[in-house]
Amino acid sequence: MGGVTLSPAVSKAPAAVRRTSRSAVRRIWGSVLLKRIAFYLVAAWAAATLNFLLPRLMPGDPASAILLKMSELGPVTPDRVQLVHRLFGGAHSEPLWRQYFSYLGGLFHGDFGLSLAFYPTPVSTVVRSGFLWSVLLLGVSTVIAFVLGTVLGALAGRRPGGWLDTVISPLSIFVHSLPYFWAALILVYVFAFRLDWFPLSGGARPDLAPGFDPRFISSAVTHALLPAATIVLTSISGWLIHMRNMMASVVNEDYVLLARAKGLSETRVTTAYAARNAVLPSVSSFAVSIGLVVGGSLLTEMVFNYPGLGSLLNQAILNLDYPLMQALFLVISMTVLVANFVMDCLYVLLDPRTREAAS
Amino acid sequence: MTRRHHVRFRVPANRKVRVGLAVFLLLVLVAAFGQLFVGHVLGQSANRLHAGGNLESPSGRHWLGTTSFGQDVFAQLVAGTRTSLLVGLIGGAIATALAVLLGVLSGYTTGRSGAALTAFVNIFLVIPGLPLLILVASYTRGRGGWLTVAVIIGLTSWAGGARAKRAQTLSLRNRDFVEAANYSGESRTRILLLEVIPHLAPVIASTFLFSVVGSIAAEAGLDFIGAGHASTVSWGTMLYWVQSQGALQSGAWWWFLPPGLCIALVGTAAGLINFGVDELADPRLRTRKPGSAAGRSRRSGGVTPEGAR
Amino acid sequence: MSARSRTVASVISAMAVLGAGTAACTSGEEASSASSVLTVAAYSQPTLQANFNPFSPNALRGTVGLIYEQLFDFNTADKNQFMPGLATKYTWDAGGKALHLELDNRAKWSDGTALSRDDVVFTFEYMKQHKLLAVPLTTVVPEGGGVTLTFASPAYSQIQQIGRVAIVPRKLWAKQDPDTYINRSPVGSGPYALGRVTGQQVSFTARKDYWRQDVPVKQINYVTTSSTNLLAQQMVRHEVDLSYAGIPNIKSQYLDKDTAHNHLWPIRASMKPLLLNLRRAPFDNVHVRKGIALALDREKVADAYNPGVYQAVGPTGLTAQSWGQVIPDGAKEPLAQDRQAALKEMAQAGYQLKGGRLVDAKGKQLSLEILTVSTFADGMAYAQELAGQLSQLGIKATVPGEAPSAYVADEGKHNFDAVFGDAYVFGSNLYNFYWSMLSPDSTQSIIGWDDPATKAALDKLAKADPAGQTEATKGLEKIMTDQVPTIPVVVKGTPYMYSTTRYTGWPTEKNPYTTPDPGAVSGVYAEKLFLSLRPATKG
Amino acid sequence: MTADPILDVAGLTVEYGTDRPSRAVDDISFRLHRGEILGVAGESGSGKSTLMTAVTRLERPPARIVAGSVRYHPRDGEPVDLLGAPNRQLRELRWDRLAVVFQSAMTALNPVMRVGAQFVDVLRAHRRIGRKEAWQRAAELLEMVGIPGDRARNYPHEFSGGMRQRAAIALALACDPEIIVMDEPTTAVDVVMQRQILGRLQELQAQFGFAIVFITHDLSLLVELADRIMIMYAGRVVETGAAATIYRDPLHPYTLGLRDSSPSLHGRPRTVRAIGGSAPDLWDLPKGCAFHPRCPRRTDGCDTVRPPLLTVGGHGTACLLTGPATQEQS
Repeated sequence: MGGVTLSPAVSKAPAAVRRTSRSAVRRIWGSVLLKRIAFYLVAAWAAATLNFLLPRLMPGDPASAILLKMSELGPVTPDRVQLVHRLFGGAHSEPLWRQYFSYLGGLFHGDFGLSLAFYPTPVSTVVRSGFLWSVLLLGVSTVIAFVLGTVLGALAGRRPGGWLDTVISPLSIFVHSLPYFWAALILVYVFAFRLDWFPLSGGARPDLAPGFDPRFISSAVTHALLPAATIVLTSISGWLIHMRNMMASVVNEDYVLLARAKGLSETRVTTAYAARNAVLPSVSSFAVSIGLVVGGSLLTEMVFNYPGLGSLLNQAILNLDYPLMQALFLVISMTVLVANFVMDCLYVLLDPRTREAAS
Repeated sequence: MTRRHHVRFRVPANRKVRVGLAVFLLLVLVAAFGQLFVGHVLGQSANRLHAGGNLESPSGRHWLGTTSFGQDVFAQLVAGTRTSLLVGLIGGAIATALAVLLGVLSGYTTGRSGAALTAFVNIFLVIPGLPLLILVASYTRGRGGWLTVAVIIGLTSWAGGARAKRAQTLSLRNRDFVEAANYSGESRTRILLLEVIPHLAPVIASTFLFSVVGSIAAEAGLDFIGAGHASTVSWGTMLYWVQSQGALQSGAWWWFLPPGLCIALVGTAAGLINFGVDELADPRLRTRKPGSAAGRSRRSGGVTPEGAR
Repeated sequence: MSARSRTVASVISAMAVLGAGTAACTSGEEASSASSVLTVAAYSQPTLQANFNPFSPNALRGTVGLIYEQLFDFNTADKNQFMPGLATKYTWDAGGKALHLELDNRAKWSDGTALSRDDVVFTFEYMKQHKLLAVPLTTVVPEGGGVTLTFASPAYSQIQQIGRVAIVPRKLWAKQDPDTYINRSPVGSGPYALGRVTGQQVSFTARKDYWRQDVPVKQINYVTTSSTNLLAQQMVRHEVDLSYAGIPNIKSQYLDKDTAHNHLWPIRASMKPLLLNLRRAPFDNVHVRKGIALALDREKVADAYNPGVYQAVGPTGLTAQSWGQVIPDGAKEPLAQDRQAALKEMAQAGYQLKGGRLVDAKGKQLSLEILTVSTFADGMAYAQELAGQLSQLGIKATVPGEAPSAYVADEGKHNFDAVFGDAYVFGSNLYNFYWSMLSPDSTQSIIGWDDPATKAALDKLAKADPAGQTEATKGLEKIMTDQVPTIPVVVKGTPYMYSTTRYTGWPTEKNPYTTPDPGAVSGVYAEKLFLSLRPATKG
Repeated sequence: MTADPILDVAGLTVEYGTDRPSRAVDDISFRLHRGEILGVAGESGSGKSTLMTAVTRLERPPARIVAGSVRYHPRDGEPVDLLGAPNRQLRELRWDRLAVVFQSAMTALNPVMRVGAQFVDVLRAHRRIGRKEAWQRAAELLEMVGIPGDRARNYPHEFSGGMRQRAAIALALACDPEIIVMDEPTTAVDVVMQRQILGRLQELQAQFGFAIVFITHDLSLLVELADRIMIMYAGRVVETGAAATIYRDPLHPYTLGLRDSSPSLHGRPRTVRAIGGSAPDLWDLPKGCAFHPRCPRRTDGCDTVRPPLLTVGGHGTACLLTGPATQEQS
């Protein structure tokens, strides 16, 4: 991966220089990467452990939840009650440490046990059914929000107090403060219910089987537009404000001033000097923001009845589905971890100083 | 010394800060005395069902109309202001305290324990907050009222603030005055309390502000999905009913809009204050008011020559 | 190309793909709404997992009724008439200890083979073996054109449960464990075959070779709805033809939007009492219970959420319309709110009114938490109304709402003062109604009522033959009025909402040929309903 | 030194803020000749940095130029007033004719760009040369200030402080400018490095003949380097004259204090005495002579009359007591 940091222009440098700098970069890059990987492995283990502990602090027992469901169908025999308690209550009868190790062991095999809410469907099947929906929705809207927010923030921060800043900054503070679900409700009402431009809910037209079929994909995109718009609308401001402030601060840095003194074009000064530096904190604080966006997108999914992890989480909590909850928490946390890892790598690419710090 | 004097003098002069503070002041007044006014002057109560007709539009009797249960929306909004603000303040205070404690400690402590603390903060940072919050909130089963909710919010939402504190502390740790204190043999606790934390005051204030807003929003989210304390009147529970009663579809904008706008208003006010305070704290962000004569000279202290490699 | 320009390029290409997708979708979306498809809002959860095991509590709706068929049922919406399924008639023998079922010999599995007596015998034995049958079954044998079941004790009262057994083919089920089998490709005898299962919908397609008759509705989609709010919008847009959810303000939100096509018939098949935790003082005191019962204005409670859907009910828990002949005089009408009488009862329990608060000798106010599931808007509304009325009597009544799982757990652990969430189904025979509410053996009886007299009365009713059932019920009714183990408040109405835009021939109050209860998306009720619909004539 | 003017600053006034503006630079005029080194000295807060940003048109939003002109005289053609010049023209003049070296090279170089690339982009903005050629030129320029050419590939953080400072000077030379404005270019480096850099700078100046406006708080340094010196206090010029004259015979009490507050580089050792008090608050300037509250020699009238800058024979001062006007009167 080390080679990525070297632009082709390097080849024009003397051969000796090229050799040393390339291997140095590779070595430095490598050690940064190793450190990061180590951190993320520890974080993953901690998240897995937290995931193990938290649901066990939850009240209620799944057996009674299932029994209530059964009794709605008809009377339940006392024998059956015992059977259900044995089947569903059994998960917590072992000592905690043994549960923990079988839990960790299961994780390595991708085995999360059977879901209670969808008993006897395996949890992995349930999670898989929602994973792609959420990751695509969240991924695409986060990227859009990040890029758009950063660009707008850079434009606004370039001239603090300018007209763009005067309009955009207060507006984005306001939009940023809107509750996700409230914005979602308004969007549904206006664009789906009133104007009928978009479907009301769901992930795709329900009669289409998921797959690489243009009809399904286009339907999925149509269904994703409103939820994505909600996420973009409410999360864009975070990036925007951040970037605006960084930009407003960076445009006063000497190197930006010097770039202007150099008679470079305004675009070059803004992009290569100001924005290029101002974006770094946004990238490094990605972890804080992505957590918020994930939380918001869970609520958004619930409003839109979107078949992703948020809706599954809701179902898992309502049904006291421990195994499903665990798996969902783990998958959500791991996704966030992976996203952060990617951003970390990007940061190292963007900021040459971090490469030195590690050596 | 002159700079400090200037900051104190200019706070109310910044328009953004002024507007933001005015909004907060208004909300605090509403939270404190609103219910008296609603009860004694308007003769309404937040909890009374069928105080008026169902889904009445705003009138002199019901300033913001009624819900589909005939409750007075204005009375609910006022009662909700108190709950939401209290949740915000308590949740925000807990989150900020934890953030300062863990952030400063992890930034200031060196060696293995420092690394462990940092890892701890970073791990909490990557664990998404809302699912965690939902889970823990379900644990309390809506018992204990809004206070429990506030405490849980505080306990689960400190990581972002802690990260900021850590970064600030790291940069302070190497500053002259802290090093001087170190050499003079002052105890670490003393240095932290008397040197580091006072210098973090502006950052702590802004963390608190956003923790308050975050707590209010989190409480609203919890209530909205029914995981909060549903029988307390708060902006969140109002939105829960708004959604479950299909207020929008019934055209009851007077019921749908106020709670959401209130939440947005608090966030906006906090954002404005923060914006303004940022400008005061960092002369480079200043747009309207003069800064020190030369912005750049301010930073000369932060530059330390690095050795050639 | 530098690293950065590569990144830029990939972002641009990603956006281009997205843009193309957006452009493509607008054209494709319209084509779908085939007018012949019937859409039912059948699941109140956002996502589905395939499960067509009729013995699983998580079996998807439609598994029974559309794919597997039951033996028979009784039309509780009308006068409990017999509704044939796979069985055409039943005969009791041996004082209720033997039951002969005559089977419809035309029945065929969807793989073309005949549904035999053998399969019925197998199903009963299978359920017995796996403890799925709440009936004291001893043997089941083929006899004549059907099967004969024998029981350890008279089973008159369990006839509806026996009828609701869904028959499965022996050859496919003999080796399956009902607790773990998912049954993704079911073979049943019902009018529909499984179409496609997506995360948010199950479609059923009509069988061309259905043994009973031509199937008029060619495709039925059972879809998911996670909120009543969304459902209301889907109903108004005629995206859903049939649903049972308690959407708020049904009249303004649904009926008034299209009076020609949108219809509602609230089916009142169950009763909601205010349940007090009899293990806790002072609710173990009958005078406190009577005082509370007298403090309620039941009409107001009934109308607290959706006026016209619920109905106030008398102290026996039974409605005069359906069970008039059973209810003793004086208990037919709902108890009227009577503040003075209520205070008198409270005084007998040692509670005096002081400064608007009902306090005991030590000056402690009578307080009561009505535990409610916070995600059920209707439940919250009713509970709040109840609390409001009790507060007026001087009781400190509050409504803590909690998540469904926590609610169920608290109920199970008897950790509550009062609940107003559970409803008890009348059924075709009152034994199950009272048993599930009052018997300590019932998982649904959460109040802690353990009374020998009630047990004796239940036993008597369980064994009573159809002719003696009215008389046998009276003892239980007397317990209800005198002891007030539960406080009947309302008859729960299930808002059966349907649209006549695509199909007509729905059961109505005037023509209640089947019971369109929530069960109507499954079982004999559903089968009867869907087989009776006719495509609407375009007008 | 020729008497050929290259930059003419007249009545330049810069204010901060709008509601209650403060003047950081108040009616300053001076002329810079080709190949001349003009030193500007003053305490921090005296407005010298603001003057520099205004002259180079790099003033930032709270600062506004409210009056005056900055006329650049090209070798051929009409003089251009930089204050009124359109952006495009200004951009063309920048670096090509007028380059800048900032106080702290630590922050003046873009931290995320290779040092060489920061040469390349300015070279390619003003000269029609290819990328490869530009990189070679960057290496040459770095070598000119004593940095090995292959270090062009490094990032600024991989340079030592002195290297960065030299790189910043090399960068200023990139397009062979006629004027270089330097704002305390050696403050951040140690004395040995400072000597080295200044020595190099003088050599380069001799070689290329550019004019320098050199801003510093260190008067003794200017004496060695500059041809003429301008002393600033509270946004105004309080004394101006030939370097040697100013150092030898300062007229203004402030200049005297400034001179005595810094150690002499050579010549007989002098007691270092700091000026009492601190720089005035620009929002709240003392009436009369802004220096009077700190002035050891203030008399009646100093707190009411603001002395104008009066020049006699190339040496001028703005002081009631010691100015030429006073001398003439007495």
